[in-house]
This record gives sequence, structure tokens and C-alpha cells, in this order.
Amino acid sequence: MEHALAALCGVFFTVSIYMLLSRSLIRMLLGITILGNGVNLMIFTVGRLTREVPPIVPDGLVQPATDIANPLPQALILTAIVIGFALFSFLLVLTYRAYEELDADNTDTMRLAEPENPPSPPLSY
Amino acid sequence: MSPEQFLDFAIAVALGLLSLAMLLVTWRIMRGPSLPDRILALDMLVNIGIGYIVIVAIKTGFMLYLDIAISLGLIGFLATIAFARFVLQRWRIRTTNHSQPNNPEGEG
Amino acid sequence: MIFFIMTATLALIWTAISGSFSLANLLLGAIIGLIAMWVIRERVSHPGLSKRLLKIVSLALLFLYELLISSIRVAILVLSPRLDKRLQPGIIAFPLTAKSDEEITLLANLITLTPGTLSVDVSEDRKFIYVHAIAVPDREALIADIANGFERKIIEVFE
Amino acid sequence: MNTVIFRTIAPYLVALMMVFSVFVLLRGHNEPGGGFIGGLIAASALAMYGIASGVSAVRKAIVFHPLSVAGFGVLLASLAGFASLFAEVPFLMGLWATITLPDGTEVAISTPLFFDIGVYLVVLGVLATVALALEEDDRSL
Amino acid sequence: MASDQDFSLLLTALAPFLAAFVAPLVVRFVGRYAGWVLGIVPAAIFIYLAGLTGFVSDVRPLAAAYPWADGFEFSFYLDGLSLVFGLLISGIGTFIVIYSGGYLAGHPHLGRFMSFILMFMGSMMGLVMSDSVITLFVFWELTSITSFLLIGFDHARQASRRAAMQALVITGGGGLALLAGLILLGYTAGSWNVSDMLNAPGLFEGDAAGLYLPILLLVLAGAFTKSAQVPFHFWLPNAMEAPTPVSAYLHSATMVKAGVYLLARLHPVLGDTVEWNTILPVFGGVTLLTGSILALRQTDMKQMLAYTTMGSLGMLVMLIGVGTEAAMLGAILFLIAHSFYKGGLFMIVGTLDHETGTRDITRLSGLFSKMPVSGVSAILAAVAMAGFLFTVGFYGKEEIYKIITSGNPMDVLVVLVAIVGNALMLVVGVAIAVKPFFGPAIETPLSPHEGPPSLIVGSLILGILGIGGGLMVVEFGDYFAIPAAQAMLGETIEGHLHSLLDFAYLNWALLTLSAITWGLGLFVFFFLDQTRALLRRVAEVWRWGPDQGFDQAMFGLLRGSARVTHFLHHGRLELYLILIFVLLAAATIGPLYGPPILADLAAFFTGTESQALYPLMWFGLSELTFYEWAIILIALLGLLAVVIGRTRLVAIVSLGIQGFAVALIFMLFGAPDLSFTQFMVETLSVVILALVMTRLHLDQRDSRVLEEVVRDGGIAVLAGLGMTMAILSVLSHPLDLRLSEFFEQTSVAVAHGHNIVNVILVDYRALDTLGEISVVMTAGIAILALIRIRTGGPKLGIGVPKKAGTGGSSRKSASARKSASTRSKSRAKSGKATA
Amino acid sequence: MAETAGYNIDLPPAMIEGATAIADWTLVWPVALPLFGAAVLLMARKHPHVQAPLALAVIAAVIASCVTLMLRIADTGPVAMTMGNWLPPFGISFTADMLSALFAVTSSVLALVVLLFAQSEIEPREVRYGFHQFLLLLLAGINGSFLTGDLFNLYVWFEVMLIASFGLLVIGGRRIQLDGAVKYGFLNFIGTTIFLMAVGLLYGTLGTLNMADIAVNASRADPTTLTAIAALFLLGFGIKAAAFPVNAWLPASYHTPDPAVSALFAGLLTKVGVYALIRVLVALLPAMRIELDMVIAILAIGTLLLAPLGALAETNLRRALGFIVIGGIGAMFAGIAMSVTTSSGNALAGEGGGIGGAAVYAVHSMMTMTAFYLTAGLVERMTGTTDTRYMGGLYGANAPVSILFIVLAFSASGLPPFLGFWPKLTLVRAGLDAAEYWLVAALLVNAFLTTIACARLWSHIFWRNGREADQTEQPNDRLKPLSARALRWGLAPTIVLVLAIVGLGLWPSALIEYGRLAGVGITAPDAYIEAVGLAGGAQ
Amino acid sequence: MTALMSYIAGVLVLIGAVFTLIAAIGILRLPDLYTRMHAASKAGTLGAGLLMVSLAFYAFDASVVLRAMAGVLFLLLTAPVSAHLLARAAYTAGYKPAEITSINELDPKAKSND
Ligand code: NA
Ligand code: NA
Repeated sequence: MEHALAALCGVFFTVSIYMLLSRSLIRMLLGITILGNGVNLMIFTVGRLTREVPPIVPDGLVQPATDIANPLPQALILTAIVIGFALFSFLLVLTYRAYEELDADNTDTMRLAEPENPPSPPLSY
Repeated sequence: MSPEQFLDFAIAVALGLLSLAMLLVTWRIMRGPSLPDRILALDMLVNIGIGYIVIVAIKTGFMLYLDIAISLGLIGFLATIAFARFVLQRWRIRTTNHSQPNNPEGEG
Repeated sequence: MIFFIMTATLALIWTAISGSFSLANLLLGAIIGLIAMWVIRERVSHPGLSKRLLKIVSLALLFLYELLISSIRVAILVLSPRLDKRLQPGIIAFPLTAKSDEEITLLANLITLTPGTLSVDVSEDRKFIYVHAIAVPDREALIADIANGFERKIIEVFE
Repeated sequence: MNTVIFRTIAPYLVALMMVFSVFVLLRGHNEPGGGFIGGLIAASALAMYGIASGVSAVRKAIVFHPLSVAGFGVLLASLAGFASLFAEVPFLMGLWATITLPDGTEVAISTPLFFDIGVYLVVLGVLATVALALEEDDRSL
Repeated sequence: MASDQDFSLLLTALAPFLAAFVAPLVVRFVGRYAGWVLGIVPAAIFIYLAGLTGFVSDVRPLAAAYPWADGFEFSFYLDGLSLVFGLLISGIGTFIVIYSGGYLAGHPHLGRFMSFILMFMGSMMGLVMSDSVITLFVFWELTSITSFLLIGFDHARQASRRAAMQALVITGGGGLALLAGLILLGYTAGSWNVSDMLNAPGLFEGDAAGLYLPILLLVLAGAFTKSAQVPFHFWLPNAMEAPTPVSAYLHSATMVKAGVYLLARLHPVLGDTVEWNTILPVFGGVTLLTGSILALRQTDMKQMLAYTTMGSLGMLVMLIGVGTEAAMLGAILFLIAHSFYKGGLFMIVGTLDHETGTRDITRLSGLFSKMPVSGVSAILAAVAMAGFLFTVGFYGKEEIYKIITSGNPMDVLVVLVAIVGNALMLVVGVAIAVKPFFGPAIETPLSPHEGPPSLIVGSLILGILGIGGGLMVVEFGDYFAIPAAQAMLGETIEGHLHSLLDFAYLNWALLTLSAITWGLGLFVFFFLDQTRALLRRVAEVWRWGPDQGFDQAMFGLLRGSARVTHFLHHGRLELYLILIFVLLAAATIGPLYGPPILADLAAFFTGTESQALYPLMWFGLSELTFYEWAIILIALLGLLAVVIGRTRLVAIVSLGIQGFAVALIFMLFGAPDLSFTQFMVETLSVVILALVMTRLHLDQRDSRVLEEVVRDGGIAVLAGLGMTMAILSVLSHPLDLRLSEFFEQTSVAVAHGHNIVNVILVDYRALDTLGEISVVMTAGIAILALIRIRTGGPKLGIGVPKKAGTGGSSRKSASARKSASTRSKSRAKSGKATA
Repeated sequence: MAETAGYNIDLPPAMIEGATAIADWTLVWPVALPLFGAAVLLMARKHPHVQAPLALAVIAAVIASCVTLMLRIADTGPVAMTMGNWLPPFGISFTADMLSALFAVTSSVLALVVLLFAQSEIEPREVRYGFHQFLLLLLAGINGSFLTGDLFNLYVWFEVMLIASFGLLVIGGRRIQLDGAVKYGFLNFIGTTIFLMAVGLLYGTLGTLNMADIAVNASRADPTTLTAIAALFLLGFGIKAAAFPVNAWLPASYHTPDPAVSALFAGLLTKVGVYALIRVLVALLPAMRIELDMVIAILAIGTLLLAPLGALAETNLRRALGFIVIGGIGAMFAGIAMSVTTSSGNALAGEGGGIGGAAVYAVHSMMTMTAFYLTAGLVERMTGTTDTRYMGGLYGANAPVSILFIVLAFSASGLPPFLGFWPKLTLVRAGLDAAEYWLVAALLVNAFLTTIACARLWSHIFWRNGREADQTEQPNDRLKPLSARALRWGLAPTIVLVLAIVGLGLWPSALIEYGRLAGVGITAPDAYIEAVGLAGGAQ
Repeated sequence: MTALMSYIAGVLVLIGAVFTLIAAIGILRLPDLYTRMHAASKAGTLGAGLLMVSLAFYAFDASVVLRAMAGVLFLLLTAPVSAHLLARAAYTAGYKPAEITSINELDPKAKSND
């Protein structure tokens, strides 16, 4: 099971990187989302998979009766999802503002901070 | 067939049907052609997902999945209205800007 | 009144979803329901639908029946091999008798849930609901169907 | 989204979702759910309220600025951690107390609960902030 | 060691710095007399050191050490060599401080100047008295820093700034090499203290032998740059842009001699090797000849002096390179003499410049009657410079020429070079003493008269000292020169300096060589104008030199920097990202598959059989059920839909598919909380996207052309493959589950929670969650700031100018106004609707 | 449970027993107080006048706590405090050794200075929209990163820091800020994501997240896998630390926000990346670090040589300073690269080695570059431009600023007796001891080029009377004197900071001793592991 | 749990799944947005609702039954609203019904700009 998911993670990474390399901020944001999903899946996978048994101790028991899914990666992923979501929201709004102010569909044209033809250093003392 | 066997059979068949349904709907999302078509298909995908979760709940006997299904119903609804709003707002902005002719089909 | 009923309903729903019918849980549900209602206090302003329980039930039964029947109808339509021949979609303006927001909303939703019809819009003067129907062999029959079915029962509920 | 149908039904849905969100929050310690998901649902409810009835209605409804709510959430979560200070145990240690209600039900009050409520409030506050600000911004344009 | 002496040594080194701090205040309060007041400090040091003369030369060196940092000491050491340098620095320094007060009287930045020059003095004092090589280095670099500030003192002129930069670059660069050399030396010697190194015989025997040459070259790099040896000499003449007191001080008595000091100091440690005896004389000799020849080309008297200074430094380096007893004694005598006359001559030239408005030797004539004291001083200095009988310089010259007696052909060459060099420098000295003061009086920019006491007292006394030292040469030698030379040589030297009047010791052969020197010098002096003209014609043909080379190197460096920087920092985000992802692929594939691939390559080239099979793991595909496969298929379709989505809008809607599939995968593998959260977050993301995106242009297609698609796709596939490999590699070993087992055991029993994931979040790892909600809260604040700062609030704060070049502020405020009004309108509308 | 090597889980030993000393809370306050304070400030967002004083009080308390912690560590070695009921490796523990404490102290002090400086330029709306909250949250993130003893928790604090820095970066709302923020945002986000990937894979390999536990167990895992993971850490932290060649985000963004914010970023953010790299690669995965030695050395040399070229080429003052910051990162990387080679055993070789040098360098770089950016802010305010070609004439116009600038220029160049000299000395010394001659050469060339770059800045901005762009030596008539507000809140704190830099340069022994302790603690983490309570598990 | 409940649950599961699949097929086959909506908001809702009901039968436990009922209620409340909003938005924004649409009484008064 893990191996198939490992390959799936690879596809997630591939697609997210391909999206991130497009010069459009919106596509890059989609890449960010997919990247986050890929990482989460990856953590999930390397924490090993257990089919269908959630890490919840049934009522009345003190310890789970059967093998359960590994809870720790799940907790880590939850944290990562939330953080990723917060950052995604920020980047989204940033993109929105960048569109408004910089009118940039193409990151290559967003050159306010790093001008296209930067002045040469003065050849004097 | 014992009740358990029947239930297992029904679950297996239902999972197959739902999987097929999801693939079909996914195909519609990819095909479009218009934005509302995709939104509709996405909404449908969420509905199928609800069913899928419920079946998994039956299959595994963990009733806690039901709550996920319920929440998904509520939240999927929100996504759809947000998209609907998006369709409307975009049209408004375009028509108030008068910059380009309204050609919703062209945008996929 | 509606405030109280809603709160009570929410409290009951709370106990239902939380799966415990203890007094404490009901109280907790009531408190949470109250808070939730308080959040939407500005928007809930219509007087009671208290004594109409029977009519509501009858409306619900009608709806379930219609839902099932027309679902099957749509299913058959969808699965029929000569789909394009059997389709006769159209948008009709359904003249409203119902007046209040609640009535209109309920009617529109029921129309939507009933297979074969779909409320697209309500006219600005609230005189029409525009209904998209998947097959409109007879416009008048369709209008009569809705007016004598859902609309009548709804008006009864709300009167 | 100024439609009779939506405007009419939205408040009820909002109330339902709020209740549901608290439900998800409180049962999180034992079943799937918890502060984050609860907060998301509650924020979704407010977002929907905003779409249906306008931002000002939501602002009026929740009285406090949503960001202050978020701040209170972090405050509450850290206070849940600082409670350890008085018990002379390490930061963020779970402390439990059981209260018996008049009808005999035992209710467990714990710092993890307050911690989770803090999470709930943060998520609720921030998402509401974002949704309302964007909605407002959009209308202004 | 007496502790009071400890402290006084420290104070000796640091007093100038303390004075430097109060110098601006002193200048403010006493104005034109500041030089006299501040001169007290170096004078006191001089007196203190003079008092130690007998003690140090007869009894033993003084030392003082204070712990500084990490095994380094702030340590001082005063022996004969240090003492000579210390006396020169403080003594000449006294005159310079006094001179500066007069020279720059009324200058608005006199305070700064005094401060700098006192700091410089302190740095030099510290340098020559340091014991620890680290202390030495600190003061060494301090001299570079202070001289940078002094050379650039006349900062409004580009030439000054250029000269300062040159000095800093050359001496600073050399200093860095020196640092490495000194540390290596310390490691070799096992001590940071020079005094220990001097007492450690056979440092470079055995293991350390290989380190000798690197250390020598690094130290020489420091010394040669500081002491302006060819080809690092050019900064020295250019440094004449500095005010004349600076030239007099830095470029006569002190800073340039720091390198000589260092060589002299380390000669016992590093000297007496073939390398030392070859490199130093060669560089020194070339520098001597170059400097003395180039001096003749100049008409600016400061330039003439600067080039002869360079020549003198060459002479000193050459002598230290020879390293015999005679050479060392000659070197120290020459050094002392040089300090006297060169300091004096600079001050005289400065006075001439100050009083006449020019220092071009061809434009000055017949000033003796108007400036008699300066004239006398000049003659005294010139006599000393020529090494005429009874001067210190004479005895130094004699010692130098004594080298020839060793019979070594190399030494013969050295003496020949020394003769030529001496002769040519003599020309300059005589020229400066004769040409301006004698002959017909001519018009000068200012009407000349004798300078004030502060300007003339120093040169006069130095001139007298140059003669006086020679008259009392035996005592002079015993007290100063021989102890210093002993320190340089590392061996005891019998006193063998004898007065010229002591005929028993008169060496006629050496005297003849002196006579040849004088003769040659006077010959050239009479043909000075012709010589100068000839040299200038040569210079017209041979334009290129290290000075121009400096500009070319500097500007080349700048142009190159610009090219490199703009190449690396091009401002194109996607190229930055490409780099990161290529590295991501490399980071995974490299360690995992690099070794086997390399082994295979090696096998291929060596013709042996391939050893490594790529450990690609076989997938356990059959383990999944059909409905799990369906979900994976949906995820893949969703990803495909995002990639092929023709417009961004389509891609956004398609994004939901893969998120949905991931949530279902989580659910299928026992992670309801994850599934729950993933559904919610995915949906909320879409909602926010929909809220934000109504105003964005989403119809554009992916603008990539085919090559870019192939390039990006290739990189993406490689990186994805690499990550898959990494995951598989991780999966190929069993996982230690003890943490999770612990959680399972304690979740209910101790933490009172059945949902282990939630218990982890709020209890076991609550701190993560606390951080997480902080992130969420912060994101909320940041997003609100992003949205609002544009639309609301006053434009500017309390009188704060926002930086220029941001542009668009008027545009922004206009849009802000517009949006504010529309917002209030829409508020009114929605209010109506809700009413 | 039988196969969980070496661990036998009995419930009581895995849990905390007994009371926690109040002193242990010194580990918690540097993180908890700013979080708490930020929350309070957020709730008080309608009261702008309380924001700065409250933030000031919080940071002062944080400094007190950090200093107490550092002194305690200097005295008794690393300190650990476990969060909640759970002993490591089960719960999260905050663990501080000298490296952590040294960095935390420096960061907190600098945050205070920047807070004061910000009062000279901040707009009311920036206060209203969270400037002080961001500042506190940034500090919480930074201190959390330094003090945590758990790898995933480190990721969380990285993110706190990142999002707070986003807030600070965009808070002025200028267009150039948005452009800078986009590059900063995407590149840094990807950097932290790579870090997260590495954490995930490391968990999948070792089954633990506690740093001490990782250090104990690392040798049991498959070295090839761990090397790949270490390479991912190197990449992620390399981006964060702005090492060549993945440093593009820094010059693209650091010059865009307010100078106070630039200063804070320049001083602190990249050093967290360096810290994490040292912690993870040197202390936790030393064997993998040896595998990657060559790579780190190449990165170090590349950064050392290329960064000052950027400083030479730039005409934007703060951008030029950004390149100098990067050059310092190269020096720290050089220290990391050196730490692997065993010392020659020479008695004079410092004990702390390359890591000690890197630690001291980091402290120097934090202080010097923060002060440098603040001074640049004053310069920009007086000249009204960011372009060095349009500056000029400040030498005559403002003596205090001139002195600040020249001192910082020399300190940044590493010239004695300023602070920058000592770490350079330590690094060169360690490099020569370890026979890493290429690294030493690169360090020296870097110092050489940086000196030129700084001297050129000085020459054009201060010495030159006229504006270079006008090709004139006529005095620059566009200079504006500093306002009273700028003098009180801008100049004064900067002067205090520079005085501290000068003082540390003259009396560096304590700092270098602490650096030595930090280096020793990292290269021989036994005390660290013991403080966490895992010493028994060491192989 | 009785055998009967299992059979009922199994049947309901099958019916619900079939309805869902039919809805999906409808989405694929029907010619325009508005007709597709009929499939989605009816058959889809019915399918999901039936599956929830089957769960209620399967578990046959008060808390699960009530929750399942609540879930169905949510579905019934939300489905028509989202369908209405989407249809209205699409129509307003000018997405035309398919050619075969026989009558369109919304058209003359339409707010669309053609
Ligand atoms: Na629906
Ligand atoms: Na739905």
C-alpha cells in the first residue's frame, strides 16, 4: 500500500512543481496547495498505513483493542494542514493585492523590487 | 446469503458504483464546458463523497464517519454558493467595466 | 415565539447529534442554541408556526412522495437511450399566490427538490417564480400541478 | 446573492451550523473533531451569513471584532498553559477537574478543553476576519 | 615583573586613544593651541620611553599581558627594537601633533583630524610594542583604518578618496594574508607571543617544514603591501593627497615602516633561509631603484619625497633580507636617519606649501631670506639624507657598504644597488634643500614668509637630531641602534660603532664607496632637469603601471560584480524556483543514487563490470482494493485536470478534485480527523479563492512555450521522482513506533481522551498547536493589514517621509478615496436591504 | 514493544513526577510571553497608544528571562523543560544549550532596539494593523526556534516566524513591498516546506522527533536514507539562511519594507536558518554532515565570494547591505563546514572550532547588520532616497551618523578592533587548524571584498559632498536634518546598539567564551542529551 | 442488530448507490447546465440521503439514527438552495440554456445583457 502512495506523492510533487514554475501567481498558488497535499500524504505514508482503523480508543476501553492507524503522523499533518492553510490564505491575498497594485499576470514583469535594468555601480570613488 | 454476506456484497457493489460515479463526475469537471457545469459537477462529487463516507462507516462499523459526512454536506453547500457568488460577481464586474463582450462560454 | 421554537429545535438537534439525552446535555444544547439564535437575532422576525404541526407533517409526506416519484422519473429519463428526444426543457414563470418570504422560499425549495423542476429565480416584484423544467409537454398543467400541490399546502401551513 | 430564497433560509442554516460547530468542538477529545474543525465550521457559517445578509449584519451579530476574538483564543490557549504555573507543573500540562451537576451528570473541566476552545476561537476569528474583509473589499470595488 | 610597569606599558599604548577621544573637545576649547596641548601626550610617552632606554637595552625587555579572549592576550613587549620605533613614533609624533595644530589652524574638522592622528599614533605604538601576534595584528589593521580616514581627510576631492581607497585596499588586503600567516605561525610555535617564538629554536624543523613557505609568503604579503614594495608601491605616492602632517608622519616615520618593523621583528623567526635571503633583497632592491628613479621624475616635492620614501623602504627590506650583522645595524641606522630627515623634509615642504601656495619645485626659488629657519632645517635634512660625514645616515651607509666584504656575489649586487639608490635619493634631498631656497626669487601664489613656530620647530629639531646622533654615534649606537639590531638579528652584537674621528677604525674602502655615492648624486643633481625630461618621455611611452592598473582592476571588479550579480539575481521568480527544485532533485537523487551511478560510470570507464544495480524497489501494487484504486485514480485525474486546465479558472475548479481524493485517502486509511480537516480546509480554500478572485484575470492560459514546458516538466518529474525514491528508501526499513504506542497506552488512562489524535494535539504536543494557532492568528492580522492599509487610514504618519521611488502614492490615495465612498454607498444599500 | 530497541515503556518513568522549578520557566517565557503579549495587543487593537509600551514591557521581560537562562547554562550546562506531562521523547521539550541561549539573548535585545527605532518612523495605521503584534510574534517564533528541542516543533516556530515576517514585510502597503513580499513569500514558503518534508521523512526513518533522541538514534538508521534527508535539511535551511545559490529572495525583498523591519529581518531571520542547520546537521546528524561536507564547503565558498560582489554592484543602499548579510551567512557556513575535520590537537586551536566561530559570527552579524540597516534608515531619511548615487555629503552634515556608519562598515568588514574581527579570527583560526585552506582563503577574500564594498558606500554617501549621479562635488543641498522624533527614537537607540558593538569588540572574551561553549555543546552534544534525560539510550 | 435491519440496510445501500450513479450519468449525458442540475440536485440528494438512512438502519442506535436524520435534514435544506443559487447565477451571467429548450419565459425580462 505504502508504495503506491509513495508513487502518488511523487506525482503530487511533480504536478505542484510544474505549477509552481509557471509564471502565473494563481497557478503557483495552486501548486502550493498541491505541494501541501503531497507533503501531507508523504508524512502519512512514511508513518505507515493501516486500513480503516482510526486511532480512537473505543468507549469503555483504556487501550485500543486492535492495531490502529499511527496517530502521531496524523497529528503532525493536522498541524501542517492548518499552518499550510493559513499561509496559503496569506499568499492568496498577497497575490490579489499584487494583481491590483502591480497588474502582473506574469511574475517576470513584477520588477519593482529588482528592476529589469539595474543601474550599474558608479565607476568613481 | 446471510445478512452479513448480503451487506458485504451490497457494500462492495455500492462502493463500485460510487467509484464509477465519482469518475464520471470527475470527467465532467474536467470537460466543462462552462464554469457552472464544473461547479455543479464538483457539488455532485461532494454528494457522492458523502455517500462514500457513509458506506465506509457501514463497512467499518465506525459511526464517527457519519459526522464527517454531515459536515461535508454543510460545507460543500458553502463551496457551491461561494462559486455561484463568484460567477455572479465576475459577470457584474465585467458588465460594469464594459471592457469586453460577455462571453461566459469562452472561459471554459 | 419563533425564537423560542428555534432554540428548542436546536437544543433537540443538539441532543440528537451528541447522542445523549441527559438533562444537562439538553440544557447545554439550549444554551448553545440560544447563542446561535442570538447570533442571527436580527434576521429572525416572523411570527409563529406553532400550531401547524399536522400540516407540516402532511407537507413533508407530500414532499417525500413527490421526491421519490420524480426521482424515478428523472432516473428513467437519464438512462433512456434516446435522451435528446425525450427532453423538452423549458423555463416557465409560475405565478405566485404565496406572499411572505418564508412561503416563497419553502415553495421554491420544494420545487427544486422535486425532480423535473428547478427554481431558477424569483421575480423582483415577487409575483413569479421562474421554474426550469426538464420536460414541459404542457405548461399550464405544470403550473396547476405546483399551485394545487405544494403551494396550497404551504399557504395552509403559514396562514 | 440578494435572493429571497437564500436570504430567508440562510439564518437558519447559520444557526444550525453554529450549533454543529460547538458540537464538533466539544466532542473532539473523544471523537473526530476538535477546536480547529469546529472553528472552521463556525467561520463558514459566518461567511455564509455575510454572503447572504451582508457584512454589517455579521459584524453587528458578533459584537466583537473577529480579530479580537482570535486574540482572545490565543490568550485562552496560553492561559490554559499558564495554569500549570499555579500547580507547579510544566507549561501546558493537562489539568483536570470534575464537576458534578445537580442531576448527577459528571462534567469534566480541563485545561485541554480550554485550550481547544482557544483553538476554536482563533480559527473562527481569523477566518471571519478574512472572509468579512474580503467581502467588504469586494463590495467597495 | 613589576605591576606598575605592566600598567604603564598598557597606558603607553592606549594613551593616544584616550587623547583621541577628547581631541575634538580640546580643539573646541583651546582652538589654535590644540596642537601644543595635545602634543603633551606623545611627549610624555617619549619621555617615559626614553627613561626606559638603559633598562631595556642593558637589563631585559619589559613585558605586560592581559587576558583578552579565547587564549589571546592583550600583551606587550618592549625590547631594543620596539623602543627605537616607540621613540620615533612618539617623538616625531609630538612634532606632528604640534605641526598639525598650526597647519590646519581654523580648519572646521581639525578636531576630527587630531582625533584620527592620535588614534593612528596609538595604533603604531601598540603595533611596535605588541607581544601577541594577535594584538599586533589588531594594531596593524588599526593603522590601516586610521590612515584610510587620514588620507581621505580632504574628502571633497575624488583624488583623496581614491588614494584612501587604494591604501585601504592594498594594505587591508595584505593584512588579511598576514592574519593567516600569523595564526599559522602561532600554531607552529605553539604560542601567540612573539617573545616565545623568538626563544623557540628550530620552529620549522620536522612536521612544520612544509608550513614555512606559506607562512613566509603570507607574512611578506602583509609586510610588502604595508611598506609599499614594488608592485604594491603605488598607493604610497597617491597617499600624498593627505594633508602634509599625515604624509610626514605616516609616510616617513611610521606607518610604512610597520612592514619593515614586522620583517625586522620576525627575522629571527623566519629569516636566514634561502627564501628569505632571496625574496627580500630582490623585492627591496627593485623597490629601491624604482622609487629613487621615479622620484626624479616628479616636480611636486611631496611626490619626490614619497618616491624616495618608497626607495628607502626598499633599502630597508633589502637589508633585512641580507640579514647579516652589518646589514641589520645598517638598516636600523638608516631607518633612524630616514625618520629624522624625511619627517623634517615633509614638514618643510608642508610649510612651503602652506606659506607659498605651491610645492612645485620648479615654481619655487630664492626663499631662504624669507624663510631662513626652514631653509636651515632643509639643509640639515638634506645633509643627513645624503649621508654626509658625521650624520647618522653616514654611519648607516658605512654599515651597509660593509656588506660587500662578505664576498658573496649577491651581496656585491646589493651594495651596488644601494649605492645607486643612495645617490639618486641624495639628488632629491639636495634638490629640496637648494632649489626652493636659493637662486633668484620668483613669484608664488601666496606671498611667502616664515611659518609659525608650530610649523618650523619640528623640522628644525629633527634636522639637528640627524646630525647630533651622528656626532655621538657611539652612545647612540649603544643605547639605541645596537639593542635594536640585536633584536632584529636575534644574536648579540658587539659594540663596533666608532666615531669618524676615531681614526683607528676608519675604513677607507667604505669611505670611497660613500664618495662614489656622493659623486654620482651630485652629477645627477646637476643634470636634474634633463634627467626629469628624459624620464617623462619614457613615462609617455610606457603609460601603464600598477596605478592605472588599480583603476582598471577596481572598475573591472565593479563591472564584473554587476554582471555576476545581475546574472544571479535577475529578479525572475520562476528561475529562482527552478534552481531550488533542481537542487531538490539533486538532494534526493544524489545521496540515494549518486554513489551507484558514479560506481557504474567508473566501471564503464575502467572497463570492469558494473557493480551497482540501481536499487529500484518493486511496488506492492496488488495490496490495494478496487475502490482505493478508484480514489487514487481520481486523485491522478484531478492533478491532470489542474495541469491541463486551459485557463486558470478551470485549474482552480479542478483543484477541488485532488483535495477531495486526498481526504478520502485519509479516511480509507484510518484518519478521520485528517479527512475531516482536509475536507474543510479544501472547501474553505475554495471559498476564499472565490471571494478573492472575482477581480483577477483568470482567463489567461499557461503562457509557457514548448521548450519551457519540457524544461519545467523535466525538472518537476526529476524532483518528483527523487522524492518518491526518498519515500521508498524510508519505507524500506521498519519504523520504530514507540511514540505512538506510548500514546495509545496513556491517551485514555492519563490524558482522559479517546481520540488519540486530538489528545496529541491538545496535550502531548500542545505546544505545536499553540504555535499553530499563533500562525493562524498572525495570518489573520497580516491579511487584514494587506487588505486595509490600502483602503483605510491616514496616508502618512507623524512627519515621516516615506522613501522616494515607491511611486503611485497619488494613484493609491485616489483609489482609496474612491473605494471609501463606494463602500459607504454600498453600506447604505445593504442597510436598506436588511431593513 | 519488544522490538523498540532499548525502550521499555513503563508509564511512570515516561511522565513527569514532582514539581517543576520556577527557574525552568525561563525556557518558556521567551516564547510564551510574546505570544501572550501579541494576543493581548491584538485584543487592544483599538488602543494604539498602549501597543508600544506593552510590547516594550514584554520584550524587556523576555530579555531578562533569556539572560537568566544564558547565565544558568554557562554555569551548569544545557537546560531542558518538558511541556506537559510527558518526558522526552514522548512530549515536546524545550531544550537550550549555549548556542540556543546566545542566539535568543541577541535576538531579544535586537528586537527591543528595533522596537524603539520603529517608533521613529511608524505610521498610526501600521500600529493599528498590527506592527507591534507582528514584532512580538516574530520574536516568539525566533525564540521558539532557538529553544525548542523537538524537530517538528521547530518547524512550527519557523512558520510562526515566517508568517509574522510576512506581516511586517507588507505592512506599509507600498507597491514595491508587495513585489518583494511575493518573492520572499513563495521562496520562503517552499523552503519551509522542504524542511517539513525532511522532518516527515526523518520521522519515517527514526520514529522520533525529539532532537536529543534523534541524536541518540541516528546511527542505527540506514545512512543512505539519512544522507538524503540531511541533504533536504540542508536545502531547506539553506534557503532560510539565504546561502548561495538559493538566496535570491533576500536581496529581492529586504530593502522593500520600513528600515526598522529590514533591520530586524537582516539581523535575525537568516540566523535562524543557520541555527537550525547547525543544530540538525552538526548536532543531530553528524555522520550525514560529514557526507555532505564538500557540498557545505562549496556553498560556503560560493556565498563568501559572490555575496560581496553583489554589495559592490548595488546602488540601492539597503540591497547592498543585504548582500553583506549574505556574505556573513557564507562565513557561518564555512564554520559549519570546518567543524567536521578533527582538530590537529594544537594547544592553541580553540575548543569551539568552526561552530564556535559561526556562533560568534552570527551574534556579530545580527548586531552589526541590524545596526547597519537602522543607520541606513537614518541615511535614507536624511537624503530622501534609497539610491547611493543620489546620496552624498553626509560626512559634513551629520557627525553622529557618520561615526555610526564607519564603525559599522569596519565591523561588517571584520576589521579589528570592531566586533566583526573576532568571529573572523576564530573562523580563520579554526580553518587553519582543520587545514581547510580553501575555506580560509574564501573567508579572507570575502573580508577583502566586503571592505571594498563598505568603503565605497562610505565614500559615496559620506565623503563625497555632491551626488554621484549629478557628477558634481557641489554640496548636496537636498539633505534634510533629522527630526526630533528621529533623533530621540531613531538615532539614540542606534547609538546605544553601536556602543554595545564597539564594547563587545573591545572586550570580546565573554562572547567568545560563550561561542566556545556553544561550539563544544554542538560538537559534543552529550550534555544536551543528558539534560533531556536520554543519556541512558546513547549507543 | 437484527438480520432484517441488515437486509434493509443492504438494499438501501444498493438503491442509494444506484441513484447516485444515475445522477452521475445524468450529469454526463444531459445537454446543458440546467438539465444536469435536475439530476444532481435530486438523484444526488436522494442517493446520499438514502445511504444515510441505510446507516441508520444498520446501526439502529438512537444517537446514530438521530444524527443520520439530522444529516438528511441538512441535505434537504441545503441542496435546493445551492441549486437555486447556481442556476440563478449562471442564468444571470448569461449561460444560455441548450437549443432544445422549448420555452423560456425568463428571457424577455432577463437581466442578461444581450
Ligand atoms: Na444538490
Ligand atoms: Na449539496
